Amino acid sequence: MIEFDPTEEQELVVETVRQFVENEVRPAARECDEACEVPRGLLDQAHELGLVANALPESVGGGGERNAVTQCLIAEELAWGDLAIALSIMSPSLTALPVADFGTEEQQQRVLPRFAGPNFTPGSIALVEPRFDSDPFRPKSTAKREGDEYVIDGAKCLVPWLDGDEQVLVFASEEGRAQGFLVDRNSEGLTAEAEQNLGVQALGSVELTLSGVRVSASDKLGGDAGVNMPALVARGRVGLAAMGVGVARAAYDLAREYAKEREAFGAKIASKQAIAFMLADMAIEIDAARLLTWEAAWGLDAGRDALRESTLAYQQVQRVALQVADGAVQVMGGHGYIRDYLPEMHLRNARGFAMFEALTLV
Amino acid sequence: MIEFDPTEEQELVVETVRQFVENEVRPAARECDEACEVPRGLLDQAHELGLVANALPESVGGGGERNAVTQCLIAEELAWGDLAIALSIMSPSLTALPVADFGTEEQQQRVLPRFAGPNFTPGSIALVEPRFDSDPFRPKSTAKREGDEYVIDGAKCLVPWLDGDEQVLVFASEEGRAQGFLVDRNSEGLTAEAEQNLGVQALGSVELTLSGVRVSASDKLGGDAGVNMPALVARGRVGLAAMGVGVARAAYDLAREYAKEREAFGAKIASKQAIAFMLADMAIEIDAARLLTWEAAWGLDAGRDALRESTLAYQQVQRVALQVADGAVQVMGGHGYIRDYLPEMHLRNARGFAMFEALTLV
Amino acid sequence: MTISFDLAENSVLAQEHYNRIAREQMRPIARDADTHEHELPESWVEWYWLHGRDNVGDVNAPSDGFIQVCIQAEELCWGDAGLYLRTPTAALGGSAVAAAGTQEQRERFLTPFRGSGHPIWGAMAITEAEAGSDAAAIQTTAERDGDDYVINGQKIFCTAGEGASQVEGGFVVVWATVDKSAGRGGIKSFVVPAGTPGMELVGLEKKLGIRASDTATLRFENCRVPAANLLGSAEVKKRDSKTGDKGFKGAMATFDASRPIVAAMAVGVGRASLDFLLEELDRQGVSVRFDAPPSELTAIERDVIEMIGELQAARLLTWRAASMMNKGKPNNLEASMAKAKAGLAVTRITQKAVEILGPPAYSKKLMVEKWMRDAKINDIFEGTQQINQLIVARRILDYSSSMLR
Amino acid sequence: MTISFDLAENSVLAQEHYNRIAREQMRPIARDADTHEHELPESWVEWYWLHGRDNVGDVNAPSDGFIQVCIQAEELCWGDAGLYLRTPTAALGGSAVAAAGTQEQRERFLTPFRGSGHPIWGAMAITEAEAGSDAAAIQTTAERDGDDYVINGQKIFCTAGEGASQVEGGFVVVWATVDKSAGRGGIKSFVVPAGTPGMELVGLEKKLGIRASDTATLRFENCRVPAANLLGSAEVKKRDSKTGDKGFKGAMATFDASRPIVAAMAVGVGRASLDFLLEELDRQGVSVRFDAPPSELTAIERDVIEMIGELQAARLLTWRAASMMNKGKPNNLEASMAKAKAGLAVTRITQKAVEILGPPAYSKKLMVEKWMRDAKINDIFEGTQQINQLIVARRILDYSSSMLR
Repeated sequence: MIEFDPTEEQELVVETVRQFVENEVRPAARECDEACEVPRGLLDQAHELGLVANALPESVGGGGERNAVTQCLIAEELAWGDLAIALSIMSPSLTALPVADFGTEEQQQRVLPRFAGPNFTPGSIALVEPRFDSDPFRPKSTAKREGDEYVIDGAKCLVPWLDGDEQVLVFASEEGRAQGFLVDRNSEGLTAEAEQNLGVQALGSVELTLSGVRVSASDKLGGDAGVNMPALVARGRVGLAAMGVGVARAAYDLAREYAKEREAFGAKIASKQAIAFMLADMAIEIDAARLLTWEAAWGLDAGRDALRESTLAYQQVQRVALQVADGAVQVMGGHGYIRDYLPEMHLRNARGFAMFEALTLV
Repeated sequence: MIEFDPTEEQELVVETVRQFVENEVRPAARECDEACEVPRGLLDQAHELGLVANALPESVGGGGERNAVTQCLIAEELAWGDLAIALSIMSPSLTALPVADFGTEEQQQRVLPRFAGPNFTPGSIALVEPRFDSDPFRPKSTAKREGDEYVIDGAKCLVPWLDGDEQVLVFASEEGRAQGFLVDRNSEGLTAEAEQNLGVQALGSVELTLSGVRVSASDKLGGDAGVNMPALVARGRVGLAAMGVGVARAAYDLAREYAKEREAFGAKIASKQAIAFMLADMAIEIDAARLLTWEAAWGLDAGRDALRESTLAYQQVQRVALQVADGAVQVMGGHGYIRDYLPEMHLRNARGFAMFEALTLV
Repeated sequence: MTISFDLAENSVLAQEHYNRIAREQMRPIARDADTHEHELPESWVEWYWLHGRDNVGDVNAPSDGFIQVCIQAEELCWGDAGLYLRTPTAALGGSAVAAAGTQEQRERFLTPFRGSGHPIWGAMAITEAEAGSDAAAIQTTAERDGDDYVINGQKIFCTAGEGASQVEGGFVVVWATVDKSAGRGGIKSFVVPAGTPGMELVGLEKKLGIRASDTATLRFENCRVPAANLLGSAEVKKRDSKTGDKGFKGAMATFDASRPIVAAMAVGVGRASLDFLLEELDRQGVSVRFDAPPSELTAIERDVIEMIGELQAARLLTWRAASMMNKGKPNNLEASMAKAKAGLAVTRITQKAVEILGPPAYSKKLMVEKWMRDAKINDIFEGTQQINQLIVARRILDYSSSMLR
Repeated sequence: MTISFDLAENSVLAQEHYNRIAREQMRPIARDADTHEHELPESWVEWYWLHGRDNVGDVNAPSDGFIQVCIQAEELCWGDAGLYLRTPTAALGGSAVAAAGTQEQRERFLTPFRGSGHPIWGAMAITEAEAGSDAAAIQTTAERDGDDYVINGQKIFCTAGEGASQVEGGFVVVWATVDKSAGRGGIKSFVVPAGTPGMELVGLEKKLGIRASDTATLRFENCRVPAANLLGSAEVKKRDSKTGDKGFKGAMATFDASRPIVAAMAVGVGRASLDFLLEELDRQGVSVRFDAPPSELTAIERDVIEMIGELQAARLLTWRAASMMNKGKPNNLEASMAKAKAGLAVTRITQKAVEILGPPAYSKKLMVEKWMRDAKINDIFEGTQQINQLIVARRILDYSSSMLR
């Protein structure tokens, strides 16, 4: 049966996350953006909610409750708080979920326990490349087998890079096919340069250069079977779509509240059709984008190949998040343009969805 | 110097055409659309204005006043009256102008006098092909030289086909390059099937099938030099852009007048921002599209290759005409949807600009 | 309850059932019905009356409830929107009777639609020349005279108005004011059976699209109906009270049920266009890749991905609004969201399909041009795009109609 | 008079001149000025003051008049919009003095800007916390006291407000009401010279873009200026009369002159982005074809063609509005058309350029992200998109401000 209401358990999770976001994330958003950093304490606190650990297999100490729809609900709430903080909080998913999905038994036992443990351990993925035609399915970075090792060369960008873990999951083409490799962050030939970006400034991402980086053959994700890239990309698109909905909702909320408060020409500006219709359009588009996202997530949970659905959702969300954030700046006029208010940050963050790929995973 | 005002002579021409359009064209628009025909009398009357003849060389009896900007001003006014009638009135341009531009001396003397004469002689061009990827520069129709003849094969559509002339200018690829051929309408192997289209119903266009149609080598437009296709396409795009502006303006005028008359919820609907802003947007886009069109036309008059400018204008006009006509239907609601009013016709006509290519020329 | 996009068994059956009807009964005659505007599409009407009214699926099996009605509308409008609107059903008139009528009224007026007589129609007559989206401005009057009401006025844009007013057994639900001084509180709806003296078919609109549908102008001249044909309470509230007013507000509330259906109709027309576009592109060797980076997409690919997304977004908003009805949740906001989104999305999709398919699509040899004409009505009737945006805006702002006009 | 798009000789010279300045003086320091928000970009200010104020071309040669001012704004904002706004000029304050001031006032306040002293700035202070687009809602008061006016209130979003209020020789034109009961008829503008006691710089805004520009909050506490600093008539019209009111309407009219310039600024930022995009695509081997059928265009090609068209459309509307000023024609409608179109087009173009150029464009290593941030202000200041649409709507409908609110 078709059903649009979450379970009671999901509602509880959402409520818990929302409380956390309201109390901890939202008050910190602007400061984190300006400081280009998320305080470690905030991530530790978030970790106690078990948002990623719950999704990991019980065999490695996780909650065994992997559910993409639930992860979408969480992702939207977190991103409604702040996108960069949300991506940071969920960053363990970047290493942990691909290992859980595609890793060999040995890799799972080796890698996953630290993400299921009591301490926040950030994960990281290096998928995007610093090119206008960056393509997750056909990385220009290469991995060549040499004996028991792989030699990796290439460049990556938008790589989350939080202190506290030693590995990054790097994607490179092996014989024309994209594969993932667990690379030690202090490998020889690996250089990380801090990025300064238009948005998600607090994420602390880096541009990676890999020059003859060597990993053991056992670090190739999934061993001989490798990675199911469409599934991985789909999980990234769904997660990002959910976060995009959260960003759009945050911007929309600000615009709506402002419009109901602000007077011009003797009336609240929300009572002007030009403004009211903009808000109505935002509300419709946000709901539409959310439903598409849920459908894609549900497809993943049903074990389907949801690349098509996730791409549809992600495409729509890219447009909607940008349009809503831009509209929120517009509704707030001069106040939307200054950094005393958050819409301008949402606009900068929203523009990023066109570049992001697998910056979070469900 | 930059200048946005037409000359006094141009203003006079525009005023004359506008009078004609108001008195003769507009009252006939709906009837012509429903009857899928333009009365010959109307075309004869229009011919007396000399709109095409004035642009032909004096050497063949024309006015020698070729000016693309002037033709744009005329085209906009005519299309503001009715697109199908405008295309019919200007149809002599389809044969006459390419011959004037590219024809050999012999072809000019042979073809042009009848278009400069006292009787309305329709012209016709067969450039568009019935394919989703119709391409004026690379027709799939072919012309093969055989001795002193060319053998033409292929299919064409959106070919204006008015009674009263015996020739059609057919475009086909000769050794990979598009060339024009003056083909007798009653040639063996040529079949014309009347089209029923979404819009410009009164144009009486046909789909042409050419199966081994033979023409003399002297019927190849321009002889060995052939045709300058970019220039021809540019002249078509500019002309169509001007007509698109006219269609948009016609739809906009109807919507604005309706909005100022129509009451809902105790006020004129034009006093609602949602409607008023739609109208404002239409007005801005129409003016913007017109200026781009003029710039392209001015480029042609200055002897420049205006393919780029004409394409820019044509692209913008395609979008604007459709958007304004659709908006006019929307502003008028149920009244916009019924054939007692004209916006629905403008919508059907406007959608055609994406298909048209060289359906009029300046 | 858990978020799910799995159609219930009955919905799948309904989808298949109505799609077959659409393919076999509607598509073959769709162009002809468009060309012969104002002619009754007899084959469709007869076929539907004989075979189309059967229940689908197992009434005891899981069902998506009102979503199934949306699926029916989508499939049949995928077949042909004009014919769908000409289908012999009680349509919106039936919804009004079902929503606001008494048990007795429901039996009296709706039973014939399940009967074995000749095909009949129901219709709703609201709009007037000077009252379009603004239903409260209705000028048609209903005056109490003994046990009757006497109706005077003229209605336009009455969908299925010819069938409902002319064919014995059908009926038109007419909105009229019993007390102009009471404003919207005085507006009531009345069931006027087909053939009632004084109800006259003035004419049928010639339209851009949905030409198989009879959009009628009806005149009421001293048209007398029993007081028992009044739907809802006869009481006139001088001011529009927030509770219990079964008059205007109740009547408006039927839109909350009808808008998801109109949205589903829009989705059906849009899907017809999109399905054909994808098939045709495939035939032309043009594929649409979901795994290509934006830098490599063709303009067509990006358009098509956008179109598929927009259509699915409209469908999901529609189903959500319908799903809320299943649960008895107020869905005024969500119904208008669905209608607004679907109307606009499908207008664009069908227009874009003509563009992408180029010159052949501009011709009446293909159906794409017709779907573009048919689609546009969905952004207009049952509340224009603008009216639905207004409703959404009021809801999200928590503004009354006086605070946001 | 004949329609022509040929720039006059002086315009071409100006284009080359200001483009060279933009390339050589502005571009090299643009990123740095963005990063060091609130710091005076001394090198630019000094350079401009020494070299940038020279007349361009031959004053006797044909000129496009006000269009040349638009060309200057476009070229310099192609260089850097933030630095442009930080240029030591009389700016909007100067326009107000030029438009509404007496000969004496023009000489007294504007001459220093042509002088050889240190760099100085002019500014206009209109907006207040509770009066954004709605200038008539101004709360700042100016009370007559003998030969002086005493100004009290606070202004926000005052572009160049730091320079104009703090650096001796500059001035701020402050809008204030001399009579609240008179509504907009009581609103007058006053020239407050830099350093006038009682005018205090409260702070500078931290902004999304144009960070090199000083957007100030200014407080006026018993700030005393001579009555001779009032621009225009001191007379208060109780009702806004249609003719001769040099107060509010006159002040608003300066927008008709400033909006084409703001539109030209927008075009400059948009062109910076578009030029870079085209160069970068070319470097990547991606061409943009104007002779390909739609079916063969890539998504990028179609986007770029659209962007070029939109930018040129904005530029032409801008030049048209400016051209009308040359002829002394009222251009209220056309100025708002240009501003509305340019603000929106350039917002979209700069956002789209970041998208097309992908991950590298999201980084601050390139300027594309900055142009996106800078561009957005053009859809907001000097009348938001919405205000300009409102003005256009009123004009085309021939509606007064009370008929269309």
